[in-house]
Amino acid sequence: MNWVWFHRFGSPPYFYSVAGRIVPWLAWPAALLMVAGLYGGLVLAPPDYQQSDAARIMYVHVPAAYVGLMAYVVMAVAAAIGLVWRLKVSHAVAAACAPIGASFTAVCLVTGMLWGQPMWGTWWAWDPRLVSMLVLLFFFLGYLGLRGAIDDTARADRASAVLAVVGVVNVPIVHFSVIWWNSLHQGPSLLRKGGPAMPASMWVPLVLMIFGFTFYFYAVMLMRARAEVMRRERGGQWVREVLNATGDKP
Amino acid sequence: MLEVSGLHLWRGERHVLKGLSLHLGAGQALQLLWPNGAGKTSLLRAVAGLLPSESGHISWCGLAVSADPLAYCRKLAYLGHELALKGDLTVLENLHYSLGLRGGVPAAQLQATLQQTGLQPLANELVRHLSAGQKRRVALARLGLWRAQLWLLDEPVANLDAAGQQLVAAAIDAHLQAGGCALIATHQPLTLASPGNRLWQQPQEPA
Amino acid sequence: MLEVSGLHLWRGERHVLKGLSLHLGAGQALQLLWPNGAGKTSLLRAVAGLLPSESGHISWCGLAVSADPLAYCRKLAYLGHELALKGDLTVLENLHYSLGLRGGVPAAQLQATLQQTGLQPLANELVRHLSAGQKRRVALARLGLWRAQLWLLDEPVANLDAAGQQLVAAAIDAHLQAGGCALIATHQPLTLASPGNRLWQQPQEPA
Amino acid sequence: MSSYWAMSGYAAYVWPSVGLTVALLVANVLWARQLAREARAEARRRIASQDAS
Amino acid sequence: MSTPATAWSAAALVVQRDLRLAFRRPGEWLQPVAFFLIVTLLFPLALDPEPARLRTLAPAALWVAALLASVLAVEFLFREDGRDGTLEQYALSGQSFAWLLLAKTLTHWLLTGLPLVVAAPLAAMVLGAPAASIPGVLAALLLGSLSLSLLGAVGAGLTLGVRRGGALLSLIVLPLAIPTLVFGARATDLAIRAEPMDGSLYLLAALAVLALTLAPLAAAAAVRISLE
Amino acid sequence: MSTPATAWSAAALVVQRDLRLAFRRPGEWLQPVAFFLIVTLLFPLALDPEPARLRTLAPAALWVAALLASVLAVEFLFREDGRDGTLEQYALSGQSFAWLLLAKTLTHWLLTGLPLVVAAPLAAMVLGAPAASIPGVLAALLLGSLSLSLLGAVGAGLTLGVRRGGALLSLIVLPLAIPTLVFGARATDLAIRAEPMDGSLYLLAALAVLALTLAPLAAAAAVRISLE
Ligand code: HEM
Ligand SMILES: Nc1ncnc2c1ncn2[C@@H]1O[C@H](COP(=O)(O)OP(=O)(O)OP(=O)(O)O)[C@@H](O)[C@H]1O
Ligand SMILES: Nc1ncnc2c1ncn2[C@@H]1O[C@H](COP(=O)(O)OP(=O)(O)OP(=O)(O)O)[C@@H](O)[C@H]1O
Ligand SMILES: [Mg+2]
Ligand SMILES: [Mg+2]
Repeated sequence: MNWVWFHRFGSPPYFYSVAGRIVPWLAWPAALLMVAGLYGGLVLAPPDYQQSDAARIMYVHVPAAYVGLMAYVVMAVAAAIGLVWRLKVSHAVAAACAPIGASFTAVCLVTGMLWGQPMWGTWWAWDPRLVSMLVLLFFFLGYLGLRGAIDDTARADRASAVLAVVGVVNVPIVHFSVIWWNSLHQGPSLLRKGGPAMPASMWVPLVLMIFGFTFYFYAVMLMRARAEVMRRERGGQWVREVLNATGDKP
Repeated sequence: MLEVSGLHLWRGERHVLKGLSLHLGAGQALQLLWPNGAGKTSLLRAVAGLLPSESGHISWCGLAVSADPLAYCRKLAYLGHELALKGDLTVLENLHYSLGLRGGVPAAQLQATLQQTGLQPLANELVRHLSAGQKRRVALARLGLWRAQLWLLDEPVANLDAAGQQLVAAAIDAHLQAGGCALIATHQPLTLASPGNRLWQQPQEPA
Repeated sequence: MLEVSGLHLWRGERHVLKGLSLHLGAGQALQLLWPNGAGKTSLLRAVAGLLPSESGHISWCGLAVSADPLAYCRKLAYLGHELALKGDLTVLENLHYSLGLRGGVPAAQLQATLQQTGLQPLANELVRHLSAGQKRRVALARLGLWRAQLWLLDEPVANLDAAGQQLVAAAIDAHLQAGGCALIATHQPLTLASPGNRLWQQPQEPA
Repeated sequence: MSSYWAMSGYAAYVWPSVGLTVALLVANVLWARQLAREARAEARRRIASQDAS
Repeated sequence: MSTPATAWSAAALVVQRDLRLAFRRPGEWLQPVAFFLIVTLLFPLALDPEPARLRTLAPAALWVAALLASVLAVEFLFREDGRDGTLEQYALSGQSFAWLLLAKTLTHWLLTGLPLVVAAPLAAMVLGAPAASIPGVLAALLLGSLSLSLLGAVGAGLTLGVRRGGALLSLIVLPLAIPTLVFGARATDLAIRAEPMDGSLYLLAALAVLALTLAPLAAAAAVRISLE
Repeated sequence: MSTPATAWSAAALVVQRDLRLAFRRPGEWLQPVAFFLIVTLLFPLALDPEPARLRTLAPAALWVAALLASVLAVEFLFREDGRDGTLEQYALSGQSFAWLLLAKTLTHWLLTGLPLVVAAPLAAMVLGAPAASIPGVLAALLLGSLSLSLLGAVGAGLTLGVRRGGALLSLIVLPLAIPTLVFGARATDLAIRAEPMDGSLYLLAALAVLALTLAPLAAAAAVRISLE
């Protein structure tokens, strides 16, 4: 196993420049995929035979849910790497994941409620899937709160990293809650034995949206992480070089 | 023992220390008499490691303090504007808790110091019930008992009466004689007996 | 104007002031140089009406202060160890709110005072971001703008540099010239130009 | 067309969902760019003042 | 000599100051609402979430949560101003001390009590209260939270100088708050059952008026003692 | 050189020290029980005290009160020892840090969790639970309060160096505590209805064992960080 790339990527200047080069390669595909997915989902896909046009909420609800969960996993993994190898860049990545993940989780919750009202006749139910997703939001908020409450950056990094790692137990609970408990919420319909339980005109836009959201997440996350890395090293020599190289461009 | 070079310090948008350098050997004291807002407190806190500096180098006995911050912390004593005393604990309790951090002191020594600083009759009084100068004296007693090598004192004679000010000067002299060193921010120059005593009037001039 | 007679004061189990009397006429200042814990702060607080006294009489212009406490309060300004400044408000906001309670001041006068105390460049800074001496200066500016007749100052020059200490002395002189009077607790005697300036070394001796 | 926007009666649920999502997507991008700008501006200020002294 | 400020302008200044400070530090007034919401959220989790059963619990859960949130919040009402000398200056300002503390307490209510009222529809829905009952629930909580803040101010004044005041504060305030709790929960119960609730609301209003007149005097006396 | 203490004797020392300290300051461990009792007493006051109705709410009221009391108590678990350097000494003692913190946490549970269990019969009776259900209620609370103390220790470790840590602590601990709350309340409900509750008790026991093995490790990591 070659660990060189790992240590290289852990050095702030290298991360800053490589991430800067990757961002456009993520951002533009993300934009295209999301436009295509939204058009496919909101216009081309046929109304669901049971839920009619309300099912179109799926095209934002499901990708937001997936990306919210993924953001938590990425955050926890980055935090764990930061804890073990004491990589600043890794902590910056974890810190960058949290606000984005929290907003996707919130989107999933709100769109789920907006979907639940017409389908289940209630905004909210005390269902394992719903509650565990709410708990995921609390973990994000707790992470952000803990990070905000500690002034010393290094200590904030490590303390919030422990919380991120502890909270990861919640992720499988969110995902499998519909299987473990009998739930009001829908079971898996996309990734399941025997293929998706819907016609291609419905699942293809959904898949596009999921990929679009994923690319979007990584793009914005890297943007935030770059800013965070620069903020931490603002007096350093490489920052001076980077700024001189980019000139006065904002 | 303490060596600071090329220290730049920012407070918010204010560039407070611009490439400051200083040197303190064993038995030396440096009194900063800079005007209000010139950055005395900021410098002391940076040296104590409480404020991160943008750039510059701080070393102790030739070793960069960032190499082993814990070991360095054990060598220094910082006395700031805030005295870090709990109003709801008695004088003795306050001393006990803050000395415990550094390994504690024998009871006899504690009593001697209390005697010296005039705190004997107040030993079991809540700190909340002390006058401003009496609180300062508690902080002073703690300072002496910490047995640190580097003293960072921020206006140590504020609130103290004439006798108290002499007490501070005597304590610093004894500390220097024992081979310690001290960086002191003050607006009233202390008259020290030690030869290693220097005054620094303006941050622009070199020390 | 201020007349205190036979004042007894207890703090907890401690009999701090034992039958103290003093008189302050218009244009007079009395500097208390008592040692730490002798009861300076307690006396000032008792005169301000913040501490109830066991026995004794305090009168203002011949009238017992207990007769109309509110009117008496409007005549006095108390500056204690705690500065009553909010760290999360700017200098101007702090001044605005504390002056407003007493009727406010014209903007021109506010600017002039800021200029004088060297706070002009810091007017919109949060007080949390000021140095200890700069905070003191804000309190000093407020004191001048309150236009009270009786000043009760508790260690007004603590934390101030030499220029700041002169500022305080000048402010007190101007206040005395305008017919005010001042009771000052301090450990560094202020050199005042006014003839009505007296020092009081020990609480046991009469003023 | 208006029948499309009506979403067979579910417009009040579908469009707020889509709107909220799009708004948050845009806001997150703007927020990240703002952070990057601030970080760079601050670093530039510090370096300039350090060079000046 | 400038003319002294009128009582109203002095109160307005106190209110403005505390509002501005609060906006500089949103954590402080978001905390009680967050606590209120979390506690109400715990109830459905602890019961099995059968709507009818939840609904019977709703008044008690709402009011106990509101009471606890307000007791936790009021701990900070005078704490900082006492420590940094502001209360001293208020006492010496030549204005009525009780009046200034009343202004302070009402601002505190605006910042911590009113958000509870605003969050209450959400909490009530979580607990399964029907939408039609929300106005009644809000009215009861509006009056009740006002009384709770005022009573809390007395307790906060009494425990101002006390070591580890939190526990003592709840022991002092909770008994004082029992009438408000009882009538408030009854009013809420009636609202949820869609029965007429005027009587209870009048009682709550009477309690609020009583608190409004007496609590500032008691609080002023209490704060003065701890300033000594 | 003295021989190093065995793990057991070191833990015994920690437990003894904390017990002795607690007996010097009874206020500290009486406070959570008092809070627990007051909160459960508030419920009958807020509801109209019709026994059947009260009884359906008893599990939720008991468990929410226990959870809040334990979160409020755990705030002080490491506070003072962190401040006066004791934790630092523990970290440098050559014993497993997690093991010493486990001893500390279990002592804390003895002092604040166990009293809740002891007070629970009273609280349960006030809430109208039948006498026959008391053993079941106690068993559930015994296991549950143990988990809550252990989870609280993780939160207390994380917020050790934080200024106004209280609100943050509850935000961190409450999500972690939800499974315990859910299963504990369910077990209590079954006990009150005189139905078999073994399943829920086994689940609670499983949660407690899980917490017992993992929480000390997480707490030790968290405390170490705030000592840095
Ligand atoms: C507040 C309410 C809701 C929340 C918090 C919520 C949460 C979630 C989450 C977290 C997922 C992703 C789980 C995973 O695969 O790991 C998900 C997926 C999904 N949700 Fe929801 N949901 C809510 C309401 C609804 C409603 C009302 C419906 C439709 C009636 C719905 C339909 C779906 C569907 C179809 C999926 C995709 C399942 C799959 O293919 O795996 N959700 N939801
Ligand atoms: N709240 C209190 N309870 C009990 N005793 C007190 C209290 N406050 C002050 N004392 C005691 O009263 C005495 C006088 O205190 P005071 O603060 O007036 O002294 P001071 O002259 O201002 O001293 P300093 O120069 O140190 O400020 C002191 O001995 C102090 O210990
Ligand atoms: N937290 C902060 N944020 C922004 N600026 C600050 C902060 N703390 C201090 N400053 C500014 O930094 C400068 C130096 O402050 P510092 O406290 O070091 O001065 P000082 O020399 O100790 O003054 P004094 O004699 O008044 O105590 C001041 O101009 C002050 O306004
Ligand atoms: Mg200073
Ligand atoms: Mg004094």
